[in-house]
Parts: sequence; C-alpha cells; structure tokens
Amino acid sequence: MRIRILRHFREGFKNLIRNGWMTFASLSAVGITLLILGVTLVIAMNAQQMSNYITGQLQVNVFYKMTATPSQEKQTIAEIEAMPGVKSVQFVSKQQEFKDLQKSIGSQYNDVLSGLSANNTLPDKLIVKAVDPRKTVALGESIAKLPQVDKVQDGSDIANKLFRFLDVVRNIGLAFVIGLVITAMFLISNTIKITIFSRRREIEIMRLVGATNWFIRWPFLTEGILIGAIGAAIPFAAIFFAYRAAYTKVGGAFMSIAFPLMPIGSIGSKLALVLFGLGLFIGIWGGIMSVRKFLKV
Amino acid sequence: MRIRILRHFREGFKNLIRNGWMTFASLSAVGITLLILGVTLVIAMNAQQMSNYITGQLQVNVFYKMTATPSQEKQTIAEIEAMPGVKSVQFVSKQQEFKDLQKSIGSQYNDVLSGLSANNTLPDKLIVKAVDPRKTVALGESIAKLPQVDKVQDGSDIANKLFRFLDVVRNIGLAFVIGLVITAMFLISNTIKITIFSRRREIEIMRLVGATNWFIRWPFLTEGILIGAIGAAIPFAAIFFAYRAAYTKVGGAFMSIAFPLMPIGSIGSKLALVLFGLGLFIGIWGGIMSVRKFLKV
Amino acid sequence: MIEMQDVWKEYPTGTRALNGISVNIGKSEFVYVVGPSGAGKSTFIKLMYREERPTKGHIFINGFNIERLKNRKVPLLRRSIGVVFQDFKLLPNLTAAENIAFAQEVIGISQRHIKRRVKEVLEWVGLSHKTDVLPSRLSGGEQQRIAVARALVNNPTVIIADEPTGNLDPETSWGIMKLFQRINDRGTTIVMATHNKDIVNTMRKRVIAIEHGQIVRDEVKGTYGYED
Amino acid sequence: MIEMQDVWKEYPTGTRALNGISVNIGKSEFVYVVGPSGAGKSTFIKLMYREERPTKGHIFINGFNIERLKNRKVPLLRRSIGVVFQDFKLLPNLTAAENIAFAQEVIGISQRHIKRRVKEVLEWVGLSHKTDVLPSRLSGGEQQRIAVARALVNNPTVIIADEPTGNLDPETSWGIMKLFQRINDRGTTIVMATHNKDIVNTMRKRVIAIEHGQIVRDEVKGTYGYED
Ligand SMILES: Nc1ncnc2c1ncn2[C@@H]1O[C@H](COP(=O)(O)OP(=O)(O)OP(=O)(O)O)[C@@H](O)[C@H]1O
Ligand SMILES: Nc1ncnc2c1ncn2[C@@H]1O[C@H](COP(=O)(O)OP(=O)(O)OP(=O)(O)O)[C@@H](O)[C@H]1O
Ligand SMILES: [Mg+2]
Ligand SMILES: [Mg+2]
Repeated sequence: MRIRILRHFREGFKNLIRNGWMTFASLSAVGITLLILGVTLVIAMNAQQMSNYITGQLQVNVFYKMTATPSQEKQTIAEIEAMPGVKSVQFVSKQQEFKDLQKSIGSQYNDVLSGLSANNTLPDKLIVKAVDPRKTVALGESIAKLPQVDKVQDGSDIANKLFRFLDVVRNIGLAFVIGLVITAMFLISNTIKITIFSRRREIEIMRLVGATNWFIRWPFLTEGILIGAIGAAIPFAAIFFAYRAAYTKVGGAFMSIAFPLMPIGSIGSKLALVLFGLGLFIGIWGGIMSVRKFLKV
Repeated sequence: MRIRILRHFREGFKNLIRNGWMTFASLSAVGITLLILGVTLVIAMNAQQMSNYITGQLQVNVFYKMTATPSQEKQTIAEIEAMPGVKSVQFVSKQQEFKDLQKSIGSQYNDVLSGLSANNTLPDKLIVKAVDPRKTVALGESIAKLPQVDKVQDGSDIANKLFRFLDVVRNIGLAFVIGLVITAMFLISNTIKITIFSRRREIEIMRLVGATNWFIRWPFLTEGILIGAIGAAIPFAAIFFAYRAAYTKVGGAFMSIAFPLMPIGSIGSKLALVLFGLGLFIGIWGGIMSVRKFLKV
Repeated sequence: MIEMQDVWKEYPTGTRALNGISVNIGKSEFVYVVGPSGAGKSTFIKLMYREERPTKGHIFINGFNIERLKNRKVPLLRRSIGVVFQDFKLLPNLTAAENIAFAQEVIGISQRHIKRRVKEVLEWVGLSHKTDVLPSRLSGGEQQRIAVARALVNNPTVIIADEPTGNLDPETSWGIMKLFQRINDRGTTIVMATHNKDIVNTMRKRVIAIEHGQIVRDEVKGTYGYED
Repeated sequence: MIEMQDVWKEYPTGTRALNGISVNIGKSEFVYVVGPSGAGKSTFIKLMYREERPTKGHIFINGFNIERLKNRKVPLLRRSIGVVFQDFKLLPNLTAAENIAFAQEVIGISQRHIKRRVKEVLEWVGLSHKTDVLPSRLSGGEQQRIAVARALVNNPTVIIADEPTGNLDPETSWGIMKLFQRINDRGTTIVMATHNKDIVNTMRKRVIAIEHGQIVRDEVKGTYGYED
C-alpha cells in the first residue's frame, strides 16, 4: 500500500511535468484567484479595523443643567453607569471644556474667547460611550430623561450617517468578496474540467485495461494537491512581502490620518490559513470532480 | 466572398453550440472578468468623483488685520486675484463670520457667544480657492506675505494628510485595476488556449485536407466575436440594472454623507465602451491567437 | 469460459449491431470471428470486456456474470482478459514500454518485475528498439504490435483481439499469429476478429462468421469462406 | 506527376525512415507501395502532401516544387491530392457526410453541388445508410470507407492511400479496389501503400517495395513478393 501511494505521488508529479501547459493554466488560475482573494482579504481586514476604530470614537456628550450641584452630578454619573450597554463615563469640568473649546475653535479666535474665561458660562459635561457603538443614539435618548441633564448631544445625525455609509460600504465589500470566491471556484473548476476533458480518452483507456477508479483517481488527486499547494504558496508569498514592504513604507501615511494599518503578524497567519486551506480544498476537489464524470465504468 | 463570410459565421455559431461545454467556459471567463472589471470601474469612477469633490472643498482662510480699512481690504482682494493659480476669492464680513462660528460651535454654546455679538472682535475674512487644490498650501504662504493680512489658515496639515491618504488609496486602487486587467487577459487567454488545445487535432486535419489558414481561422474568429459580445453584454446588463437600483435606493445615504453617486447616465456609456471594446478585443484576439500556434502549415 | 445466450445489442442511435447471438467458447479454444465490415464483430467483442452492455441476453465471461457485475468489479474482469483494440488505444503520453507497464502497474506488480516482463514481451513483438518511443512516433504496424504486447503482458486467461494484424505486412502478421499459437498452446483462450483470409485458411481454427448481427456459420477448423 | 530525387528523411528522434529514395511516377499510373512494418511506406507517402518535409533531396508533385513551396501555397498542393490516411483522420465533431463535405467547402464549392456529390461518393463506398453518423459511432471499416470517400470527392489528379483496406474484409476491399481502378481509368494517378498480398498479386500493377527506407524493388506489373 505504501508503495502504491508513492507511485501515485510520483505519477501525479510526472503528470504535472508532462502536461506542462495545462499545469501552468490550472496553477495560474488557482494562483491568481487566490491572489485576488488574498488582497481583498487584507483590505477587508484593514477596513474592518478602520471601521472599529471609527465607531470606537462615537460618544454621547451630556450637558448638566447649570443648576446641578456636585452631589447631583455624582448621582447622575452613577445612574448612567448603571444603565445597560454603557462602556465608559468620563467627567469633563467646565474649565477643561473651555480649554477644549478654545482649542477646537482655532487659535485665531483665542482673543475672542479670552474674555469669557473669567465668568465661565459653560455647563459641566459627561462623555459617555456605549459598548455597542450602534446603540449610542438609543443610549443618548435614555440619558436625556435624567433630571439633572440639560441637553444631550449624541451626534445622532453624524452617527446615523456614518452607520448608513459603513453599511453600504460593508455590503458592497461583502458582495464583492462573495462574488470573488464564487468566481474563483468557478474559474478553477472550469480550468480543471477542461484540463480533464482533454484527458478523457486517457482515462477511458486506463479503465479499459483494468485500472480501478481509485488507481486512476489518485494521480489526479496528488496532482491537485500539488497544484493547490503551489497555487497558494505563490500568492501568499507575494502578498506577505508586498504587505510588509507597504506597511513599513506607507504605514505612516495611514497612521497620521487616523487609521493604523494592521501589523503583518496578525494578518499573516489568517491569510495563510485561508489561502492554503482554500488552495488545497480546490485542488483536491478539482482532482476528484475532474475524474468523477469519466469514471462511470 | 459574401457567401464565404456567411458560411464562417454559420460555422462559428455551430461551433459555439457543438462545443457547448467549452463555450460555456470561455463565455463565463470573459463574462466574469468583465463583470469584476466593470464593478471596479464603477467604483473607481465614483471614487474619482468623490476625490474631486473633497479637493474642491479645500480653501485658504485669510484674516485681515483688525486695523485694515475697507479700501485696503479691496486692494488686497485685487492683489490676491492677480496671483497665478487663484480660482476664487470670497469676502466674508465679521457679521457673517460670527453667524458661521455660532453655527459651527453648536447650538448648546449659543448662550456663550451671544454676549459677543455686540462688540464683535472678529476680523474680516477672505476665502480663497486655488485652481489646483494641491497648490492651496503654497498659495496660502504667498498670501500671508501681503501687508494687510494678519493670519492665514490654509489647513495645510489637513490638506497634506488628505492628499497623502488619497495618494495611497489611488495607488492601491490603480494597482488593483491593473492587476485585474492583466488577470483577465491571462485567464481568458488560458481558457481559449486550452479550448483550442483540445481542438488541435481538428485543426491539423483541416490543414491536411487543404484548408487555407484563413478558412480555418474565420470560424474561430466569428466564435470569438460572439463570445466577446455576449460575454460583455451580460455583465453590462447586470451592472447597469444593479447600479440603477442601487442609485435610487442607497444614493440618498451617500448623498447625505457628502459624496453624491454619479448618475447612471454618465457611467453607462463609458462602461459600455470599456466592456464591449474589451470583450470584442479579447474575443477576436483570442480567436486569432488560439489558432495561430497550430497554423504553421 | 465465454458464454452468450441470445444476446442483442441496439446502439442508442437505433443501429441493431447484434440480433440474437448465442455462443459458447471453452477454455484454451482459438476462435476466429469473421464477417463483412459493419457486421457486428467489434460489438460482439466489446460485450466480452463490458465496453458495451447488451440490450438483452446473458453473458458469462471467466466466471463473471456480466449482467450482475457491479461497476466496482469491472476492473477485475478486465484484468483477467487481454484486449487488442481495433484502434489500439495506446496512452498518448506514455512511451511504448510505459504503455505496456501501465497494464502491469494496474494489478500491483512491483517495478522490478515489470521491467523484466516488459522487455520480454517487447522482444516477442520485435520492437525492442522502440522501447522509449511515444505512440505518435511509431508506424501504424508498430503501434498495433505494442497493443498486442500490452494484451499479453499479464498472462491473461483470455485474449481478445480485434483485427490484430490489420496494419501488419504478411510476414509480421505471421509472427504475431505464431505468438498467439504459442500462448494458446499454454492454455489461453483466444478470440480474434479478423479480415485476413490467408491466415484463417492456413492456420485452421474454429471460425464464427457474423453477418448482420447474427452468427451465420460456426465451424471447427473452418475456412474464411466468402468467395470473391 | 510525382518525382523524388535522392530523398532522405531523418525524424527528430534520430530514426532514419528514408535513406535515398529516387522515384518517378507518371500521370495515370497505379502504384502499390509494399514493405514490412516500419519500412518507411507512410513516411514516403507523407512527403508527397508535405505532412513531413525531407531532410535532403528534391520532390516535385503535380508541378509543385515541395522544397520551394511557400507555406501559404501548401493548401493548393493538398487540394490537388486526395489522401486516405492510415489512421483515417476524420473530424470527430462532423458526421460522415459533413466530413466529406468539408473537403469540398475548403475549395469553395456551393452547398447545392456539395450535397449531390457527397451523396454520390457515399454510394460508391456503400455507406449511404450512415450519412448522418458521427465517426465514433462507425465501425473501423466504415470509418476507413468514409476516409476513402473524402479522398475521392474533389476529383483530385492524384490519390494517395495509406493502407486503405487495412480494416476491410476481402469483399469490401475489392469493392474499393474496383473503385480505384475506375478512377485510375479516367486518368487519375494512384499511389497506394498496402499489406494486402491478395490484391497486389491479383490486380497487377507497378510495385515499389521499400525496406529500411530504401527502394529494393520497382516492377511494372509486379507481385507482392516476400514469400513466407
Ligand atoms: N458506438 C456506436 N454507436 C452506434 N452505432 C455503432 C456504434 N459502434 C458501431 N456501431 C454500428 O454497429 C454496427 C456494427 O459495428 P461493429 O463495429 O461491431 O462492426 P464490425 O463488424 O467490427 O465492422 P468492421 O469490420 O468494419 O470493424 C455498424 O453498423 C456500426 O455502424
Ligand atoms: N513522427 C515520427 N517520429 C519519429 N519516428 C517516426 C515517426 N513516424 C514514423 N517513425 C519511424 O519511422 C519508421 C518508418 O515509419 P513509417 O510509418 O513510414 O512505416 P510504415 O512503412 O508505414 O510502417 P507500417 O506498415 O507499420 O505502417 C519507423 O521506424 C517509425 O518508428
Ligand atoms: Mg470492427
Ligand atoms: Mg504506415
């Protein structure tokens, strides 16, 4: 039995060499499809991270009534913290808020506001974040009902717009990836079927001289495994090195905008898993599928 | 001759039917590749529009010295308008500016600023746009040297970040599209070559019974034309209708974010041109390429 | 060894290739199958190794009941039979020697034994000098002899040959016939469709004549018949 | 009509198939090419329609100088010759009638004329009942007769046939031979490689015997020779 398996691997390898052109076609179909998929995957993972990052910024600004006493304020904080789905509550004093405002308006208006610093008419503020950023708006609504709360600025318009935008982007992205995977499978199965189609006569002859189905199938299978493995290794290496180079080179550009690239380490293993898993699956599946049709003894 | 051409089209069509499976493989390879390309194209066109839109927003805020007289201000405007690369200069009075500021700070600070309206300490302002938004920063620097100008806010940090970001995005997108086109050509040529490979014996026989190269080539060519045309029509229809549906349905979501989708009208014709042009090119090229190898009489 | 009972074969196209064939071929018999072109000789032969299945009737080969034979078991049947196909059916990507070796690998013989045996049968058919040549680079007669060698290599109990001398000159044909005689003498059953009148009339054996899908003559030590 | 001067052919594999062949075949001659398997008969024939090119020597066919013939002009040469290939070379996706029609379409004959002519030649080879059948569904002999019909259909000035009766029973073979004789009587040159001793010895014609790539015998009204 052991010798048999060896024979089949030897034959599979021989076939790869012998059918040079067909091998190249299958290999490139697998390789290119996995390359596209891999690139999409890397982009998707970064986009996911980006979206997490953005939604992580969402918050509810809670303004106290001017009349609220420190103890009432503390109680309100406790009440908010007790609400379900609250991730964090941060207190911002009117002094701090004034500085933030000054900063955000821009330096050229410094003079404008400097007169106000003495008689600070700003209310104290709380910054509340939700565990699920999509619940931010709902959270803001419940907080607005608390007695000591004057106004709530939940950025509901921004948040809603953002979420709608992200939804659209995600849906397009998802459709694209699903389309790609289907395309990949399809193109590869095409290639394999055509490859095999041209070997139909061979398979027929093998059967006629008494080869069992498995005897015929094995070399196709080992061939498929080899094609799958090689077809995954090449795009994996390409993406890995290209990404590493890009990370060190343009990572900074992204970073300064706000969205850090994911490090290669955390992407590499997932990428390898998907590419090799899919490559081997496609190769083996192609190997089996391809002969199946012609093995009705 | 006319009869000949007719025969070749008839034969090409017959071949399509006869090689049912192969036809399907070629057709789907062409169709899917053009579909991916078309979708990418639509996204790219919208992204381009988006980027134009964003860069169109870039401007230099020019603050006059508090001491500037109206005539000096007019002179400054003329000087700026005389600078090369200036697209527009817009005057914003201190009253208008105050209202804008109030709006941008947010309604909860209305009380804060209301006291200021009387003794408006804001300077008059100019909004200058550059013909080439990328020159905005440089323009700001020259404007800053004018005598009556106090401060210039050219958003150089934001602009630079944005441009760096857009550069990266565009480069990635460009690489992706180029990769796709190459992939497409490659996969299709593969499919066609394999298809033909399996007909090698047939071509050989045709040659042996005295068929000229063109007599053999024509049916392959008409077959290629048909595959190219059908392979372009299907993805075109798919994208066209999907985009139209998406436009009416989610167009609003985009619109409200800031980036309006392009209307289907302006995209459709370009898309048709690219898809059908490429489809026919690929089909004809494939048809010629495919037989070439076997036509060394 | 080989038994057919009222066997009919109609191809999906509607052609009735065999119309009620009943025949019995015993162990170590040597049978010629003759008949005009399109009479049904090849169809008759294809039923034996189950390339085609009968529309009606019972067939028993080497103890296998063709009707009941499971798909899985078909390779076993085929291994017990050596077939020379009318169109040779050589694997185009394998050399002459590899084509013969393939039939041995299929039944799990070790490489060492295969090598020796392949060399031997190549000598039998006079093609030792073409060992490593691909079929497309062999002459018609050379391909036919490789097909014969492949049929013999596993020492099958039955050899079925469809016009094994069609592409051979008389001298080489006689060489192959002597080879068949030697193998037949060792107890192997041989069924051979042929158009070669000379051979049939000289090397007298049982003759089954088929016409329009029916056995019209079955003679021990018969002649080719069909006077021109 | 056909002239070869000191023609040599060595295949890329190193096999020397032809070693200095010089021969002259005139208009409306009828020539048998005989010789053992692998002697070089098919190679000799393939040179005539330029499937293979000689390593050395000069060849003139139907006024074409094979050496100087441009690739573009090769179809013209082939149209003036009708070839029956040893392995038939029928287009697998075309029916019997379409295969024959193809040879006529190639030279631009109108569909109406083609139809009539195809019907006629199919009758000549006795296969009117197989008009719309694909080659894979024909018996060996039937395929061979379609190949013969295709070679005749364009009324070529030369017919080259490589073992055109290899898969035919004697009766059908004689039918084909009589057809060739009729065509030859009308002035068509016929060159035919064959192993059929009966035919060569009965229908006496010029015999060219090839062995080891050389012409060893060239007799007017010769015999097959090679006594066994
Ligand atoms: N696969 C097939 N499908 C349909 N008809 C077929 C098929 N194979 C053979 N036939 C038809 O069945 C009949 C018998 O064919 P068969 O091949 O058995 O003849 P044969 O006696 O071997 O002839 P030959 O001497 O020419 O080889 C013929 O009319 C042939 O056309
Ligand atoms: N394409 C090829 N490449 C290499 N060698 C070849 C090729 N075709 C034929 N040969 C070799 O050339 C020699 C002559 O072959 P050819 O086909 O001319 O023989 P033949 O006389 O037609 O034999 P047969 O009667 O068996 O058909 C043989 O030894 C053969 O193996
Ligand atoms: Mg037969
Ligand atoms: Mg030959």
